[in-house]
Amino acid sequence: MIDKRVVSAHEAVADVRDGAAIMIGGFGEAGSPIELIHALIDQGAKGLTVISNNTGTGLVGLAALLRAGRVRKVICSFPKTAGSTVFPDLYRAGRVELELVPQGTLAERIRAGGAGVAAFYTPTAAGTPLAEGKETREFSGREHVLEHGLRADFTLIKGRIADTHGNILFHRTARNFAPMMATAATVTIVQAAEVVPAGELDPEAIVTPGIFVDRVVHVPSPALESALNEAGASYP
Amino acid sequence: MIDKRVVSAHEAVADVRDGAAIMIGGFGEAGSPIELIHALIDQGAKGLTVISNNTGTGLVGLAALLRAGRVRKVICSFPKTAGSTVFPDLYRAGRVELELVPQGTLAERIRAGGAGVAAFYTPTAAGTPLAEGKETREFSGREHVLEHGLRADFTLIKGRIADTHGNILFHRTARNFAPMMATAATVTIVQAAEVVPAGELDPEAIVTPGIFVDRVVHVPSPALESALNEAGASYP
Amino acid sequence: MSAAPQGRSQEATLGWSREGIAERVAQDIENGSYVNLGIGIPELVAKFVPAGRTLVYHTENGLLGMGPSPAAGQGDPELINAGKRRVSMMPGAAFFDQATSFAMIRGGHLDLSVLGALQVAANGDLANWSTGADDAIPAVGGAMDLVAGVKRVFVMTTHVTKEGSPKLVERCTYPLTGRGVVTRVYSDLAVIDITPRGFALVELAPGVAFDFVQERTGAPILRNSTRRTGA
Amino acid sequence: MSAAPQGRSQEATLGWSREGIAERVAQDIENGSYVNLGIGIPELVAKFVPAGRTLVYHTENGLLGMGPSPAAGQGDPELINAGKRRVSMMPGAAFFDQATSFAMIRGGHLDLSVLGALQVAANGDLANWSTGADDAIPAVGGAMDLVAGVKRVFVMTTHVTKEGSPKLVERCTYPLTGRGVVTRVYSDLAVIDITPRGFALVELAPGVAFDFVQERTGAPILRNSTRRTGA
Repeated sequence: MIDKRVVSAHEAVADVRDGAAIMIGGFGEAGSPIELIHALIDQGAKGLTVISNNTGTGLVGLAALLRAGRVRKVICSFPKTAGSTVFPDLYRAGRVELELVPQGTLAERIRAGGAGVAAFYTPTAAGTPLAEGKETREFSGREHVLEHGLRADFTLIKGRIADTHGNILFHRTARNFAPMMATAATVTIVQAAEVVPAGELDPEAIVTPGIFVDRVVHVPSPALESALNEAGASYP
Repeated sequence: MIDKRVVSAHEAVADVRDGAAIMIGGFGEAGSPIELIHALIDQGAKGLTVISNNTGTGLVGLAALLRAGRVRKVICSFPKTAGSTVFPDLYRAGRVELELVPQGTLAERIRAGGAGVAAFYTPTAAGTPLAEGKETREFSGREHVLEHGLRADFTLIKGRIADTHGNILFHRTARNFAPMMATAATVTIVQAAEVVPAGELDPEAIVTPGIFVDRVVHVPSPALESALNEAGASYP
Repeated sequence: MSAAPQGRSQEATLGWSREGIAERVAQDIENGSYVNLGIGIPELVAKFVPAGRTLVYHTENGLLGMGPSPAAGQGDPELINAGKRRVSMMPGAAFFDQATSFAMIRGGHLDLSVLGALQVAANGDLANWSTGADDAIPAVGGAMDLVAGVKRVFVMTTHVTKEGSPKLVERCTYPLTGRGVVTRVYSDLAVIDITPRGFALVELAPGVAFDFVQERTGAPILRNSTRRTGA
Repeated sequence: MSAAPQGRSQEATLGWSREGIAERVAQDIENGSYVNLGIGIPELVAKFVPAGRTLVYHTENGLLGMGPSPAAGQGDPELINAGKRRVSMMPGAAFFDQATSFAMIRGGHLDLSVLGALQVAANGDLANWSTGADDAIPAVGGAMDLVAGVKRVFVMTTHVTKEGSPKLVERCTYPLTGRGVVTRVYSDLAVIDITPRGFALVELAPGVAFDFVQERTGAPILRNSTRRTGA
């Protein structure tokens, strides 16, 4: 009997330590695991490195985690979405470090981290400021940049349906970084709107196989960043 | 209006040139695109490099292509399946070249070729004869081998259902190498047991998006290597 | 319906409007192309695709077969494009993760990317992600991946900045997005190819003279290019 | 039902049978483990998993949640394992491509791989894919990936070859599958750990004396290991 369910988001993130590296799924609000992020704020771990494509909007979710002063460093491709003020303010004040990575390189570095590929050569960013200080090499007459696999201590993602083995289906463009992030952390936690017994999902259609998932939390009606922001919400 | 259907396997492979590199899907008989391979035998191209996990069994499919003397080189992880005699005989006679690649490295090289990753470092095969002559490098104190992306002129694969845009679903373990091979060739050809109009497949469940596919051939009742062999078939 | 109002300067009415540029770009995209339209002005191109052509739109956050945005307030907040706007999906659409999405981009599977620009150089260098200003929050998204991987990169841009400086230059002074990556520039004044010998005129906007374009360009434009329209 | 038949040598009846080795291996695998069982003898392990434990079997050709083989002639010819035998699937199973399958392997997501061996060295080196014979058709499959990536690698083997030579050796003479990769060896005579100081005894098969095992082993076996059972 395998059952990866845990009873709450708070239990799921209880063992996050200060200084941990955390991958957080989502592209904008699509796929952002807000309930897990809020549980992490309650939990209190600080000095975190956050790996996520954006930095959140308004005063909820990822932006709230930043605003609470828990994040030491962000590894990210696009930290200034419309509606994001928390990160820009912290960054200008020198209170958060930024490692800017092209979006495709970020995805590939996370995939590599999860797939046991130590490093790879990509043409992306060759000859640009984002390749400065990085090793380069020509393949077929074209300059490539050496990029390293990226791993984390925890991954927090949002699924549409999970089963008790941790198999996951996603919702449309909420999928984005979640499948790679699931593979690249020591502990992968998914919040899913629906949780079903193993055997109910079509084995041909599963996007993230359960081997990549450690904890499943049932969050029946997940909040959306835009809806919370429209309501003027802030967390905590 | 986009419609990637071609009327026959023969038309689909008509432009394969002598000396072409061809990826052929399949792990054992599961996923082997026999009708496309037979059409390629009829077409007559020779001096081919074949990239495939195995070398076929009996006197049909991939084994028949080898027996017809069309293959100069095989890039493969396991060329001696039970029931394969054609490749071993050719190899011992010095009539075919073999590049032996660990199965996971083969899959990753094909994926890299299709994903614009020139090369990558893998721990697989470090310190073994299959790493001889290859560049190595330590990451986190562990030796890794530099492996290069692999591309081909054509890919031949077998799907369960395709739509007119070239989106593909596979059948169980017949999926194996097909999704990567679809990405890594100039021309990707799929034979599918069922072909449906674009829009009939669930966008969440598509395994190979149509952007990776150039030609779709409807092969309603594809042959299986084991059934042909039991019937004592040989091709042509 | 009427001529340009009296009193407006010649420059304000010369050349193509944003929609005109988009229409001109759309003419050069073949049926069946897989296309990534950058956030902002390039998105207009989808409105001007000639009848009889079907393009498949890729959005790098994980959708192929993207359709138009729904009415304001409608749609699915988790069915969005790279600009984080709600969109729809067309028959034959497919969802996938970011690694697959950028495999499409980096692996050369997309036929065309249409992007905006801060500067384009005569050697095809593109700068479109940062002015390098000290207080700017650096953000790059998928721009560097797109220019590194997509088969052809079209730039859609005004020919000069709001201050009147050329955006087509000898060498980019802003931080680069990629080196030697631009195929062709569509501005309000002209269509200009990037060639091994530098900028080369393809077509002038209606009523625009060559010298007028050359004066507003930071590098020489070859006029007697044998290439005209089409790409 | 009866003692060993008279006239059979002591060695023929000493130690564990193949099933006995498999049963001993199965005892050491925790509930919920993700396990890849090599083709051949290691597949027997699945038959001896203690009641109350559920293991999830991975087969590198693209299935997690593999179930037992169907009766001969039954099953789906395209639902097979790495040995190309027809198998079934368990509730919670998932299919995936080879790149994903080997990402699981290489990325350290599998808890355990149980493999056969030609030779295991005291430093953990494994040779199990080729004898290096001149006329052999070289074939490696996923063996090198498994030993490079899976968290723990158990070897199941007879203690000596058919000719009586040790398979546990000081240094492998056959071509390597991987360096320093073996965690533990389960033979018909003993369970032996690979430690920084070389082979270390974990357990002797019933009725087998330490000296008997040492005589058939090509390198010293540490006897006073503090480790006993469990892994």
